[in-house]
Amino acid sequence: MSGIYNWMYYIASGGLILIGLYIVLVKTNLIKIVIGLNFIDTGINILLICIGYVRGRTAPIFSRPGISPANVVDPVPQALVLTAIVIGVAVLALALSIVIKVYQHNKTLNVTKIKGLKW
Amino acid sequence: MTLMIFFGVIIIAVILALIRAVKGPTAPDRVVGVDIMVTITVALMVLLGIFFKRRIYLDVSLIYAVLSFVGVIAVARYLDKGL
Amino acid sequence: MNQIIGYIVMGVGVAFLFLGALGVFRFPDVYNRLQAGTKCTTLGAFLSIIGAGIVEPTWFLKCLIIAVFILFTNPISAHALARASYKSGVKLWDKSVVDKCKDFEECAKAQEDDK
Amino acid sequence: MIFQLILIFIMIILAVAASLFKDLINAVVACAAVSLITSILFYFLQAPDVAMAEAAIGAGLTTAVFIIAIRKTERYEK
Repeated sequence: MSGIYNWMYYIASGGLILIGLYIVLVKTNLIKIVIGLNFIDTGINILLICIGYVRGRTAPIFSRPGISPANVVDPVPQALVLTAIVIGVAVLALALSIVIKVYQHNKTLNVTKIKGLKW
Repeated sequence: MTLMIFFGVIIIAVILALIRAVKGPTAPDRVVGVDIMVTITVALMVLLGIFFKRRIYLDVSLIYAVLSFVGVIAVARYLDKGL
Repeated sequence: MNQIIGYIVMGVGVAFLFLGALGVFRFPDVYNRLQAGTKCTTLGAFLSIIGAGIVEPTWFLKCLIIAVFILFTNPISAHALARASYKSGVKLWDKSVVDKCKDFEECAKAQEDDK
Repeated sequence: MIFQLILIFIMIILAVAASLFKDLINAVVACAAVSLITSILFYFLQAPDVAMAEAAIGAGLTTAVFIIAIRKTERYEK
Protein backbone atom coordinates (compact mmCIF):
# COMPACT_ATOMS: atom_id res chain seq x y z
CA MET A 1 0.00 0.00 0.00
CA SER A 2 2.92 2.34 0.53
CA GLY A 3 3.88 1.94 -3.13
CA ILE A 4 1.07 4.13 -4.41
CA TYR A 5 2.09 6.96 -2.09
CA ASN A 6 5.40 7.25 -3.90
CA TRP A 7 3.72 7.25 -7.29
CA MET A 8 0.52 9.23 -6.84
CA TYR A 9 1.75 12.54 -8.25
CA TYR A 10 3.11 10.74 -11.30
CA ILE A 11 -0.32 9.11 -11.65
CA ALA A 12 -1.95 12.55 -11.48
CA SER A 13 0.31 14.12 -14.09
CA GLY A 14 0.10 11.09 -16.38
CA GLY A 15 -3.67 10.99 -16.10
CA LEU A 16 -4.02 14.67 -16.95
CA ILE A 17 -1.65 14.36 -19.93
CA LEU A 18 -3.54 11.31 -21.25
CA ILE A 19 -6.95 12.98 -20.89
CA GLY A 20 -5.65 16.10 -22.66
CA LEU A 21 -4.19 13.98 -25.46
CA TYR A 22 -7.52 12.16 -25.83
CA ILE A 23 -9.37 15.50 -26.13
CA VAL A 24 -6.89 16.83 -28.70
CA LEU A 25 -7.03 13.69 -30.85
CA VAL A 26 -10.73 12.78 -30.72
CA LYS A 27 -12.86 15.91 -30.24
CA THR A 28 -13.68 18.07 -33.26
CA ASN A 29 -14.52 21.39 -31.63
CA LEU A 30 -11.69 23.93 -31.70
CA ILE A 31 -12.33 25.42 -28.22
CA LYS A 32 -12.46 21.88 -26.77
CA ILE A 33 -9.06 21.22 -28.35
CA VAL A 34 -7.66 24.34 -26.67
CA ILE A 35 -9.05 23.04 -23.34
CA GLY A 36 -7.16 19.78 -23.96
CA LEU A 37 -3.93 21.71 -24.57
CA ASN A 38 -4.52 23.51 -21.25
CA PHE A 39 -4.81 20.14 -19.47
CA ILE A 40 -1.54 18.93 -21.01
CA ASP A 41 0.14 22.14 -19.77
CA THR A 42 -1.14 21.58 -16.21
CA GLY A 43 -0.03 17.93 -16.20
CA ILE A 44 3.51 18.79 -17.26
CA ASN A 45 3.69 21.45 -14.54
CA ILE A 46 2.74 18.87 -11.87
CA LEU A 47 5.35 16.44 -13.26
CA LEU A 48 8.15 19.04 -13.10
CA ILE A 49 7.25 20.08 -9.54
CA CYS A 50 7.06 16.52 -8.18
CA ILE A 51 10.48 15.68 -9.65
CA GLY A 52 12.03 18.26 -7.33
CA TYR A 53 10.05 17.20 -4.24
CA VAL A 54 11.81 15.49 -1.33
CA ARG A 55 9.58 14.06 1.41
CA GLY A 56 9.83 15.61 4.85
CA ARG A 57 11.42 18.88 3.74
CA THR A 58 9.91 22.35 3.67
CA ALA A 59 9.51 25.18 1.19
CA PRO A 60 12.64 27.05 0.00
CA ILE A 61 11.70 30.38 1.62
CA PHE A 62 14.03 31.47 4.43
CA SER A 63 11.50 33.34 6.52
CA ARG A 64 12.53 32.07 9.98
CA PRO A 65 15.90 31.11 11.51
CA GLY A 66 15.51 27.33 11.69
CA ILE A 67 15.54 26.75 7.94
CA SER A 68 18.84 25.86 6.32
CA PRO A 69 19.59 24.78 2.72
CA ALA A 70 19.95 21.20 3.96
CA ASN A 71 16.22 20.77 4.65
CA VAL A 72 14.43 22.50 1.80
CA VAL A 73 13.10 21.06 -1.47
CA ASP A 74 14.73 21.81 -4.83
CA PRO A 75 13.93 25.42 -5.84
CA VAL A 76 15.02 25.22 -9.50
CA PRO A 77 11.93 23.35 -10.89
CA GLN A 78 9.69 25.75 -8.98
CA ALA A 79 11.22 28.76 -10.71
CA LEU A 80 10.94 26.93 -14.04
CA VAL A 81 7.26 26.13 -13.54
CA LEU A 82 6.53 29.66 -12.34
CA THR A 83 7.72 30.90 -15.71
CA ALA A 84 5.94 28.11 -17.60
CA ILE A 85 2.53 28.97 -16.12
CA VAL A 86 2.72 32.58 -17.34
CA ILE A 87 3.91 31.55 -20.80
CA GLY A 88 1.11 28.97 -20.92
CA VAL A 89 -1.52 31.65 -20.42
CA ALA A 90 0.02 33.78 -23.18
CA VAL A 91 -0.02 30.80 -25.58
CA LEU A 92 -3.64 30.11 -24.57
CA ALA A 93 -4.73 33.67 -25.37
CA LEU A 94 -2.96 33.56 -28.75
CA ALA A 95 -4.60 30.22 -29.63
CA LEU A 96 -8.04 31.52 -28.72
CA SER A 97 -7.56 34.65 -30.84
CA ILE A 98 -6.64 32.41 -33.80
CA VAL A 99 -9.80 30.35 -33.10
CA ILE A 100 -11.91 33.53 -33.21
CA LYS A 101 -10.39 34.54 -36.57
CA VAL A 102 -11.03 31.03 -37.96
CA TYR A 103 -14.64 31.26 -36.85
CA GLN A 104 -15.11 34.66 -38.46
CA HIS A 105 -13.67 33.33 -41.73
CA ASN A 106 -15.40 29.94 -41.92
CA LYS A 107 -18.57 30.36 -39.76
CA THR A 108 -17.96 27.01 -38.05
CA LEU A 109 -15.82 25.52 -35.30
CA ASN A 110 -15.83 21.92 -36.54
CA VAL A 111 -12.35 20.98 -37.73
CA THR A 112 -13.63 18.39 -40.20
CA LYS A 113 -15.61 21.05 -42.07
CA ILE A 114 -12.89 23.67 -42.34
CA LYS A 115 -11.55 23.24 -45.86
CA GLY A 116 -9.11 26.13 -46.03
CA LEU A 117 -6.07 23.87 -45.87
CA LYS A 118 -7.34 21.04 -48.09
CA TRP A 119 -6.50 21.32 -51.80
CA MET B 1 -5.39 14.97 15.94
CA THR B 2 -8.16 17.58 15.97
CA LEU B 3 -6.87 19.01 12.69
CA MET B 4 -7.07 15.55 11.11
CA ILE B 5 -10.78 15.31 11.97
CA PHE B 6 -11.32 18.75 10.46
CA PHE B 7 -9.52 17.71 7.27
CA GLY B 8 -11.72 14.63 6.98
CA VAL B 9 -14.93 16.66 7.34
CA ILE B 10 -13.69 19.21 4.78
CA ILE B 11 -12.81 16.46 2.28
CA ILE B 12 -16.34 15.03 2.62
CA ALA B 13 -17.76 18.53 2.01
CA VAL B 14 -15.58 18.92 -1.11
CA ILE B 15 -16.85 15.56 -2.41
CA LEU B 16 -20.49 16.65 -1.89
CA ALA B 17 -19.85 19.89 -3.81
CA LEU B 18 -18.09 17.85 -6.52
CA ILE B 19 -21.16 15.63 -7.00
CA ARG B 20 -23.31 18.73 -7.46
CA ALA B 21 -20.76 20.26 -9.86
CA VAL B 22 -20.72 17.14 -12.04
CA LYS B 23 -24.40 16.19 -11.87
CA GLY B 24 -26.25 19.53 -11.79
CA PRO B 25 -28.82 19.87 -14.56
CA THR B 26 -28.15 23.44 -15.70
CA ALA B 27 -25.04 25.61 -16.02
CA PRO B 28 -25.69 27.81 -12.90
CA ASP B 29 -25.88 24.64 -10.76
CA ARG B 30 -22.37 23.68 -11.74
CA VAL B 31 -21.09 27.20 -11.13
CA VAL B 32 -22.64 27.11 -7.64
CA GLY B 33 -20.88 23.82 -6.91
CA VAL B 34 -17.49 25.15 -8.02
CA ASP B 35 -18.01 28.40 -6.07
CA ILE B 36 -18.72 26.47 -2.86
CA MET B 37 -15.65 24.32 -3.55
CA VAL B 38 -13.48 27.46 -3.83
CA THR B 39 -14.70 28.88 -0.50
CA ILE B 40 -14.15 25.56 1.29
CA THR B 41 -10.66 25.43 -0.23
CA VAL B 42 -9.73 28.84 1.19
CA ALA B 43 -10.53 27.56 4.71
CA LEU B 44 -8.65 24.30 3.98
CA MET B 45 -5.52 26.24 2.97
CA VAL B 46 -5.53 28.24 6.22
CA LEU B 47 -5.87 25.02 8.27
CA LEU B 48 -3.02 23.47 6.26
CA GLY B 49 -0.90 26.50 7.11
CA ILE B 50 -1.41 25.67 10.80
CA PHE B 51 -0.60 22.01 10.07
CA PHE B 52 2.73 22.82 8.34
CA LYS B 53 3.54 25.65 10.82
CA ARG B 54 4.69 28.10 8.11
CA ARG B 55 3.26 31.61 8.18
CA ILE B 56 4.21 32.31 4.55
CA TYR B 57 1.64 29.75 3.35
CA LEU B 58 -1.25 32.05 4.22
CA ASP B 59 -0.47 34.20 1.18
CA VAL B 60 -1.90 31.57 -1.18
CA SER B 61 -5.19 31.70 0.69
CA LEU B 62 -5.16 35.51 0.55
CA ILE B 63 -4.68 35.50 -3.24
CA TYR B 64 -7.49 32.99 -3.66
CA ALA B 65 -9.85 34.98 -1.43
CA VAL B 66 -9.21 38.17 -3.41
CA LEU B 67 -9.27 36.79 -6.95
CA SER B 68 -11.64 33.83 -6.90
CA PHE B 69 -14.77 35.83 -7.69
CA VAL B 70 -13.49 37.04 -11.09
CA GLY B 71 -14.26 33.76 -12.83
CA VAL B 72 -17.76 33.54 -11.34
CA ILE B 73 -18.43 37.18 -12.34
CA ALA B 74 -17.30 36.39 -15.91
CA VAL B 75 -19.63 33.40 -16.20
CA ALA B 76 -22.49 35.39 -14.64
CA ARG B 77 -22.01 38.27 -17.07
CA TYR B 78 -22.04 35.81 -19.97
CA LEU B 79 -25.30 34.21 -18.79
CA ASP B 80 -26.71 37.73 -18.29
CA LYS B 81 -26.09 38.39 -22.02
CA GLY B 82 -23.65 41.14 -21.14
CA LEU B 83 -19.84 41.19 -21.48
CA MET C 1 -6.48 28.13 26.99
CA ASN C 2 -5.87 29.99 23.75
CA GLN C 3 -5.61 26.68 21.89
CA ILE C 4 -8.89 25.33 23.27
CA ILE C 5 -10.92 28.44 22.37
CA GLY C 6 -9.35 28.52 18.91
CA TYR C 7 -10.08 24.89 18.19
CA ILE C 8 -13.70 25.25 19.39
CA VAL C 9 -14.29 28.25 17.06
CA MET C 10 -12.60 26.39 14.21
CA GLY C 11 -14.77 23.32 14.81
CA VAL C 12 -17.97 25.39 14.64
CA GLY C 13 -16.75 26.89 11.36
CA VAL C 14 -15.93 23.48 9.87
CA ALA C 15 -19.39 22.23 10.90
CA PHE C 16 -20.98 25.16 9.05
CA LEU C 17 -18.86 24.41 5.96
CA PHE C 18 -20.08 20.81 5.99
CA LEU C 19 -23.72 21.88 6.40
CA GLY C 20 -23.39 24.32 3.50
CA ALA C 21 -22.02 21.61 1.22
CA LEU C 22 -24.78 19.25 2.35
CA GLY C 23 -27.37 21.91 1.51
CA VAL C 24 -25.86 22.36 -1.96
CA PHE C 25 -26.07 18.61 -2.44
CA ARG C 26 -29.64 18.16 -1.18
CA PHE C 27 -31.73 21.18 -2.20
CA PRO C 28 -33.96 21.03 -5.29
CA ASP C 29 -33.40 24.35 -7.05
CA VAL C 30 -30.67 26.77 -8.14
CA TYR C 31 -31.87 29.55 -5.83
CA ASN C 32 -32.25 27.28 -2.80
CA ARG C 33 -28.80 25.84 -3.40
CA LEU C 34 -27.30 29.31 -3.76
CA GLN C 35 -28.92 30.52 -0.53
CA ALA C 36 -27.82 27.52 1.54
CA GLY C 37 -24.35 27.36 0.06
CA THR C 38 -23.44 31.03 0.22
CA LYS C 39 -24.73 31.85 3.70
CA CYS C 40 -23.40 28.75 5.46
CA THR C 41 -20.10 28.76 3.64
CA THR C 42 -19.37 32.45 4.27
CA LEU C 43 -20.00 32.06 8.01
CA GLY C 44 -18.05 28.80 8.13
CA ALA C 45 -14.99 30.16 6.35
CA PHE C 46 -15.06 33.31 8.50
CA LEU C 47 -15.20 31.35 11.77
CA SER C 48 -12.53 28.81 10.81
CA ILE C 49 -10.10 31.51 9.67
CA ILE C 50 -10.66 33.55 12.84
CA GLY C 51 -10.14 30.36 14.86
CA ALA C 52 -6.83 29.81 13.09
CA GLY C 53 -5.89 33.36 14.08
CA ILE C 54 -6.74 32.63 17.72
CA VAL C 55 -4.69 29.42 17.79
CA GLU C 56 -1.55 31.20 16.49
CA PRO C 57 -1.78 34.75 17.94
CA THR C 58 1.00 36.24 15.77
CA TRP C 59 -0.96 35.36 12.62
CA PHE C 60 -4.12 37.16 13.71
CA LEU C 61 -3.82 40.26 11.50
CA LYS C 62 -3.27 38.33 8.26
CA CYS C 63 -6.11 35.93 9.12
CA LEU C 64 -8.39 38.92 9.75
CA ILE C 65 -7.52 40.37 6.32
CA ILE C 66 -8.36 37.05 4.61
CA ALA C 67 -11.66 36.81 6.51
CA VAL C 68 -12.66 40.37 5.56
CA PHE C 69 -11.94 39.67 1.88
CA ILE C 70 -14.08 36.50 2.07
CA LEU C 71 -16.82 38.61 3.62
CA PHE C 72 -16.60 41.13 0.76
CA THR C 73 -16.24 38.97 -2.34
CA ASN C 74 -18.50 36.00 -1.61
CA PRO C 75 -21.88 37.83 -1.57
CA ILE C 76 -20.92 39.75 -4.73
CA SER C 77 -20.45 36.56 -6.75
CA ALA C 78 -23.60 34.99 -5.29
CA HIS C 79 -25.71 38.04 -6.14
CA ALA C 80 -24.38 38.22 -9.69
CA LEU C 81 -24.99 34.50 -10.17
CA ALA C 82 -28.59 34.63 -8.89
CA ARG C 83 -29.41 37.61 -11.12
CA ALA C 84 -27.83 35.93 -14.16
CA SER C 85 -29.62 32.65 -13.62
CA TYR C 86 -32.95 34.47 -13.27
CA LYS C 87 -32.38 36.45 -16.44
CA SER C 88 -31.19 33.41 -18.41
CA GLY C 89 -34.53 31.74 -17.78
CA VAL C 90 -33.94 29.11 -15.10
CA LYS C 91 -37.33 28.13 -13.68
CA LEU C 92 -38.14 28.27 -9.96
CA TRP C 93 -39.00 25.10 -8.07
CA ASP C 94 -42.64 24.17 -8.59
CA LYS C 95 -43.43 24.40 -4.85
CA SER C 96 -42.04 27.94 -4.51
CA VAL C 97 -44.71 30.34 -3.26
CA VAL C 98 -43.51 33.85 -4.10
CA ASP C 99 -41.53 35.46 -6.92
CA LYS C 100 -40.69 39.04 -5.93
CA CYS C 101 -38.38 39.67 -8.89
CA LYS C 102 -41.22 39.09 -11.38
CA ASP C 103 -43.42 41.64 -9.60
CA PHE C 104 -40.55 44.09 -9.58
CA GLU C 105 -39.91 43.72 -13.31
CA GLU C 106 -43.61 44.15 -14.13
CA CYS C 107 -43.69 47.27 -11.94
CA ALA C 108 -40.62 48.72 -13.70
CA LYS C 109 -42.16 47.99 -17.09
CA ALA C 110 -45.40 49.75 -16.07
CA GLN C 111 -43.42 52.79 -14.92
CA GLU C 112 -41.63 52.94 -18.27
CA ASP C 113 -44.97 52.79 -20.04
CA ASP C 114 -46.25 55.70 -18.00
CA LYS C 115 -43.42 57.99 -19.06
CA MET D 1 -1.37 10.93 2.54
CA ILE D 2 -4.90 9.69 1.85
CA PHE D 3 -5.97 13.33 1.37
CA GLN D 4 -3.69 13.79 -1.61
CA LEU D 5 -4.99 10.53 -3.10
CA ILE D 6 -8.64 11.67 -2.76
CA LEU D 7 -7.77 15.07 -4.27
CA ILE D 8 -6.05 13.42 -7.24
CA PHE D 9 -9.13 11.23 -7.75
CA ILE D 10 -11.38 14.34 -7.70
CA MET D 11 -9.10 16.05 -10.23
CA ILE D 12 -9.22 13.09 -12.64
CA ILE D 13 -13.04 12.94 -12.34
CA LEU D 14 -13.32 16.68 -13.15
CA ALA D 15 -10.99 16.34 -16.16
CA VAL D 16 -13.02 13.42 -17.57
CA ALA D 17 -16.23 15.41 -16.99
CA ALA D 18 -14.74 18.39 -18.84
CA SER D 19 -14.09 16.14 -21.82
CA LEU D 20 -17.66 14.79 -21.82
CA PHE D 21 -19.71 18.01 -21.51
CA LYS D 22 -21.45 19.21 -24.66
CA ASP D 23 -22.00 22.72 -23.30
CA LEU D 24 -18.70 24.61 -23.48
CA ILE D 25 -19.56 26.80 -20.45
CA ASN D 26 -19.67 23.66 -18.29
CA ALA D 27 -16.35 22.50 -19.73
CA VAL D 28 -14.73 25.84 -18.87
CA VAL D 29 -16.11 25.73 -15.30
CA ALA D 30 -14.73 22.21 -14.87
CA CYS D 31 -11.39 23.47 -16.21
CA ALA D 32 -11.33 26.15 -13.48
CA ALA D 33 -12.05 23.47 -10.86
CA VAL D 34 -9.14 21.35 -12.15
CA SER D 35 -6.91 24.42 -11.73
CA LEU D 36 -8.19 24.78 -8.14
CA ILE D 37 -7.28 21.18 -7.21
CA THR D 38 -3.90 21.62 -8.94
CA SER D 39 -3.24 24.61 -6.69
CA ILE D 40 -3.87 22.47 -3.58
CA LEU D 41 -1.50 19.81 -4.93
CA PHE D 42 1.23 22.43 -5.41
CA TYR D 43 0.57 23.47 -1.80
CA PHE D 44 1.14 19.89 -0.63
CA LEU D 45 4.31 19.68 -2.74
CA GLN D 46 5.81 22.58 -0.72
CA ALA D 47 5.73 25.13 -3.56
CA PRO D 48 3.63 28.06 -2.28
CA ASP D 49 4.85 30.55 -4.89
CA VAL D 50 3.80 28.29 -7.76
CA ALA D 51 0.46 27.69 -6.02
CA MET D 52 0.01 31.47 -5.79
CA ALA D 53 0.64 31.99 -9.52
CA GLU D 54 -1.62 29.07 -10.42
CA ALA D 55 -4.37 30.48 -8.17
CA ALA D 56 -4.24 33.96 -9.64
CA ILE D 57 -4.07 32.80 -13.25
CA GLY D 58 -6.22 29.69 -13.16
CA ALA D 59 -9.04 31.16 -11.12
CA GLY D 60 -9.49 34.47 -12.85
CA LEU D 61 -7.65 34.97 -16.09
CA THR D 62 -8.11 31.61 -17.86
CA THR D 63 -11.87 31.53 -17.23
CA ALA D 64 -12.32 35.11 -18.40
CA VAL D 65 -10.33 34.52 -21.62
CA PHE D 66 -12.32 31.37 -22.42
CA ILE D 67 -15.62 33.13 -21.74
CA ILE D 68 -14.69 36.01 -24.07
CA ALA D 69 -13.76 33.51 -26.79
CA ILE D 70 -17.05 31.63 -26.37
CA ARG D 71 -18.90 34.95 -26.49
CA LYS D 72 -17.32 35.71 -29.88
CA THR D 73 -18.07 32.23 -31.30
CA GLU D 74 -20.79 29.74 -30.37
CA ARG D 75 -21.75 28.00 -27.15
CA TYR D 76 -22.73 24.41 -27.90
CA GLU D 77 -20.52 21.70 -29.31
CA LYS D 78 -22.45 19.96 -32.04
